[in-house]
Amino acid sequence: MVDLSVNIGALKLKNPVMTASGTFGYGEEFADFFDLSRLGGYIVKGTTLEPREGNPYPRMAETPSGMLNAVGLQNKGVDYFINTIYPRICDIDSQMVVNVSGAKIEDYVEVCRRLSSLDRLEAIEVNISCPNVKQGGMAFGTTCEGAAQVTKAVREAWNRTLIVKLSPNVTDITEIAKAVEAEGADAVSLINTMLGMAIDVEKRKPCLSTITGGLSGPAVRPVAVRMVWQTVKAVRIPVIGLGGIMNGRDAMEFILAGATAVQVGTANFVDPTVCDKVVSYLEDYCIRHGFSSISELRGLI
Amino acid sequence: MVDLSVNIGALKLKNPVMTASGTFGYGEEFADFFDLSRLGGYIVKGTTLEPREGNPYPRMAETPSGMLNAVGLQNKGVDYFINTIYPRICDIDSQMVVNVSGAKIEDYVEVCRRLSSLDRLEAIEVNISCPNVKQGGMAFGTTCEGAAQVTKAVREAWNRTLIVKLSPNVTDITEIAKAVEAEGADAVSLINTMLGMAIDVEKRKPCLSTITGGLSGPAVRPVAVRMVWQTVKAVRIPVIGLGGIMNGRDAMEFILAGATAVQVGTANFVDPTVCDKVVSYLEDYCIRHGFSSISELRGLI
Amino acid sequence: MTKKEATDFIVSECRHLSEMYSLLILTPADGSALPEILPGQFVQVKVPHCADVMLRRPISINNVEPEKNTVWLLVRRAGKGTDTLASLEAGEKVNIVLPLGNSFSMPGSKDAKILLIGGGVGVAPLLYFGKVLKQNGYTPEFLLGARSGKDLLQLELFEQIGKVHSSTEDGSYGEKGLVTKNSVLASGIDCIYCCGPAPMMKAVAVEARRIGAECEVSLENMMACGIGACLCCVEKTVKGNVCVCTEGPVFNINKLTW
Amino acid sequence: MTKKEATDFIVSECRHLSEMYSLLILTPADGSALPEILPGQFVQVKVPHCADVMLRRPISINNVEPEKNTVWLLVRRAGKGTDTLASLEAGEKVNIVLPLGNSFSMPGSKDAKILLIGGGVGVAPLLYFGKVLKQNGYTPEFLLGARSGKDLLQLELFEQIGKVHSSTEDGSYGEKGLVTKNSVLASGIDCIYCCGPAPMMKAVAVEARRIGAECEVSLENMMACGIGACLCCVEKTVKGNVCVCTEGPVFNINKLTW
Repeated sequence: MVDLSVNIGALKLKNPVMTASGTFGYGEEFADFFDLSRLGGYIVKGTTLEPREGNPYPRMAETPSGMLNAVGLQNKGVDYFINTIYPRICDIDSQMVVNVSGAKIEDYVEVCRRLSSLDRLEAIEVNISCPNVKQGGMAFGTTCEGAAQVTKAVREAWNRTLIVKLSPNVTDITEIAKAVEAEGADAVSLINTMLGMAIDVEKRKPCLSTITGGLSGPAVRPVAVRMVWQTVKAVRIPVIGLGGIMNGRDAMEFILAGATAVQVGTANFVDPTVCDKVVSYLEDYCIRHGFSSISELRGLI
Repeated sequence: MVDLSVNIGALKLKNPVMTASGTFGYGEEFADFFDLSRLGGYIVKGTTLEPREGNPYPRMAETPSGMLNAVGLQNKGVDYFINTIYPRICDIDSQMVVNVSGAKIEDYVEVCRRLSSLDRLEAIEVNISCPNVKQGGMAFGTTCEGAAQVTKAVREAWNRTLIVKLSPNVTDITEIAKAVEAEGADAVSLINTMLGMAIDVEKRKPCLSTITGGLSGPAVRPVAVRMVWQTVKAVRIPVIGLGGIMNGRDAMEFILAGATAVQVGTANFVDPTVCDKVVSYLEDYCIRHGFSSISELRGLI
Repeated sequence: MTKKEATDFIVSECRHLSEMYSLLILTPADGSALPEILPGQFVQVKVPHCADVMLRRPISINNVEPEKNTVWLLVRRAGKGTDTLASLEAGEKVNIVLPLGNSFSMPGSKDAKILLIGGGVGVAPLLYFGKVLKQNGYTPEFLLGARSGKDLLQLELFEQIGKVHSSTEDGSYGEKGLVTKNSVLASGIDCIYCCGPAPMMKAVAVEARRIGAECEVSLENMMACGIGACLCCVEKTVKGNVCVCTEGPVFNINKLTW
Repeated sequence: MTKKEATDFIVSECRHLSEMYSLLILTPADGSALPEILPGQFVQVKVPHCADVMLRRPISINNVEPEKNTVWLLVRRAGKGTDTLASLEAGEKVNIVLPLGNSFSMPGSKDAKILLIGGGVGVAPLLYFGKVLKQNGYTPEFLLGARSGKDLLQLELFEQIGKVHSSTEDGSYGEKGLVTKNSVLASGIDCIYCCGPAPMMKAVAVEARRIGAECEVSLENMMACGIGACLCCVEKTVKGNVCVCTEGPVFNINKLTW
């Protein structure tokens, strides 16, 4: 019997497989496809203080082994989440993590304050790396100062597990990771999407209404694995790896690079049952290679 | 009759299609496959002051819609190029550009000084963005100061067309572009490869001898197009676009984003005749859409 | 609501209707029974062995044959993904997520004058809906539009269900001109159901309002997940941006900002 | 040197030799004559319609039939790319860059005792080389190694060319053990030509030095371009790092740092 459990700060996961924010809705959208209790954790979509309409259509374009999106944090706001969505999903036998986004630091703080009332919510992921919002978002995530400010403020308002999601659109992601670690983050997750762009050459128009958007999918995986590997060596807190994980092999690539847990994102769009398969792969891999726990494989290159 | 000609500073190209350094050898490797005079220009592989053995095998790994390489600037040095290679290739009826690399600023300068003796060489591309060398390379390309220093020094030693090749592994590529423009660069080319990594999960070993390497191919194109689009708006000098151009459509994407010329790289490995096809596509596109010159399409989104 | 599933299907037949269109007839690979499928719903098809196509392709359901346990997909070649699907051969396996989306709503009264208006590949969901309407005692008529007569798809099948009116831009079949100018619209229509290119649906919406008919349209926005998770396929409505894949693809025009 | 070309070929036959190996027999799609191909050379094949496989796959030339204008490629299933190639069907089109690399060098004297040693898919180039040697009046013998008898490929074809010795790890065919322990090596060999897994070739090189035989090996380093442009397939030699695709794939062991 293989031990797949891992800890992210005080957060205990039955296995390292989580779902990336914005790619798994609120979990319930996938309940028809597999038993959600198979998940180590599920990160619900980016939640903001006020409701957000997001960006105009078109918001998506397919690119080689990837996709660009410019959803722009469409969500009904934290109060709607607390009153309407949370009660529907809080019984899922897996760790719920809410992704918190905002344009102003005060917004992040207020969202955390309100989420504190949810007794079954043990962790949040603070998104300082969304490329699709005009203010805030990535702006905080691309400087050590901005990243530190948000982390410091949120840390004071949230005493449970705090994960900070980092942007890959930086010269040295380890500097940002060290900055948020210094302000008390319990873990970092990386990478968020890479800022990209595509053009319809026949129409001579950008494919997205916002011109630029976030690139995700297997195309970015080599960059994500590299950043995880660098960050693991730079900080002492756990690193959650994501970016183009399409199957169990890809997830193992991040774990071998040093990730404590992983998030599956874009792959959920391609195969709604993929997370279930990733969990099975990790267990099989341990058996096949004679490891009794997934933790033994962490950083094993 | 469509006018495909473009100018990069004082350098006149019969068409915007060039070959990316390190992907086209010295041109002669492709002479069997198509008429090299079809090229707007060909950029010969990274040349250093002293001969370099490069990195150990394995130096390459295939990734989704891309490849990682860690060649590490293997070349026989500038003197060998001048005495042995240049005489063989200087008669190709297309613009030759030598890619200049180095570990120390003095090395860049000395290489330029020696290349000045080549009367048919009208332009060099200074590589401040190679991710596969320990010293120099990308180190210069990831800070405005480093990029400016190299450009300033090289500018004094080289009075013909000077192109500076930029790294995408930065927070804001437009700042680097402005820095090299301020020091007298005649053009910038972007993007060089993105720092990436891949792991063989069965062997639990990195795929490359150097662990990390440079990611190229269609996977990175959305990031490259975005950076070109941003840079074109930030500087007045011409921008040469590259990154995952696999066909004429992709090349047009860069031109519509504002690139004056393009470089075809990884695609040369997949189809040694691709550059010939790209030139034909651009001409056909202009005819099909009623443009009399390629310049009319530049930045037309 | 029927449980969604990701199931392997076998291509039992691929009919090439024209160089642009193919009809895929599929059945679950493991012989399991098809889930209940409502008219107007769609599927998400994983494109097999096709470089540069990662995301599934949404295809509306053209017909369901419960007796044969098959589902029909009308595929229009619009790019690499749909080209590959339209070129599949009998015996090949494809993974399909279904059933997705809402459905056309039944008309208020059995004697309502019902017109199903389709253009191009948009005729696909109308065949199945027309069949279901007829089975439920309604009397649907069809108005099919195309550039030219040879582009009119599945005519004989529509004629088996109800009266077929048509408009072609070159006048080579039926009335000359756009569907919105077809004389049948002056015959006192109560309910219109429309699927086709956006400009056509918008024109039909205007016409429906003019003649005071109820009108539902089926949208074809670009999608990634098809199950309401990615929020990429949104349409602006009176309620704000909503997912076409879950709140749609069928919308009453009064819900849209057209 | 023969002009290299990128040419579309048609699969005239794909023989599945085992679940691991297929033999592709190809001919230029436009009927043009094959270029001159030397034994030891290889081709770069573009893998058709295969997601996640962008780069060409280098395959050594197993045989050339000038009279039929066909070239043979022995494909071992080692991943998605080669799986797709090994599964091609007659009539399918593939783009191939050829001829690439150097070739085996002819032995000094006609009465030299020549041994061609192959392991696994490494036997591929030895079939064509053996045929050419025989045509030129040499008397090649073969030493083929495999895990087990059933893994020995194209035995009957090798036997038509010359005497075949063999070693299998499980002793199910020929001598039991590794090729380097085969008794034929004690029979006064003058020239050895070897292609197979690196560990085997290195062991053969040691053995060749011990018995004082000339020895050439054919390397199979990973490649991108195959024409000396990318510098990815380098092997460390006494002259430093050189491209296996242009200076090789065949090397005299004295040039290597083994």
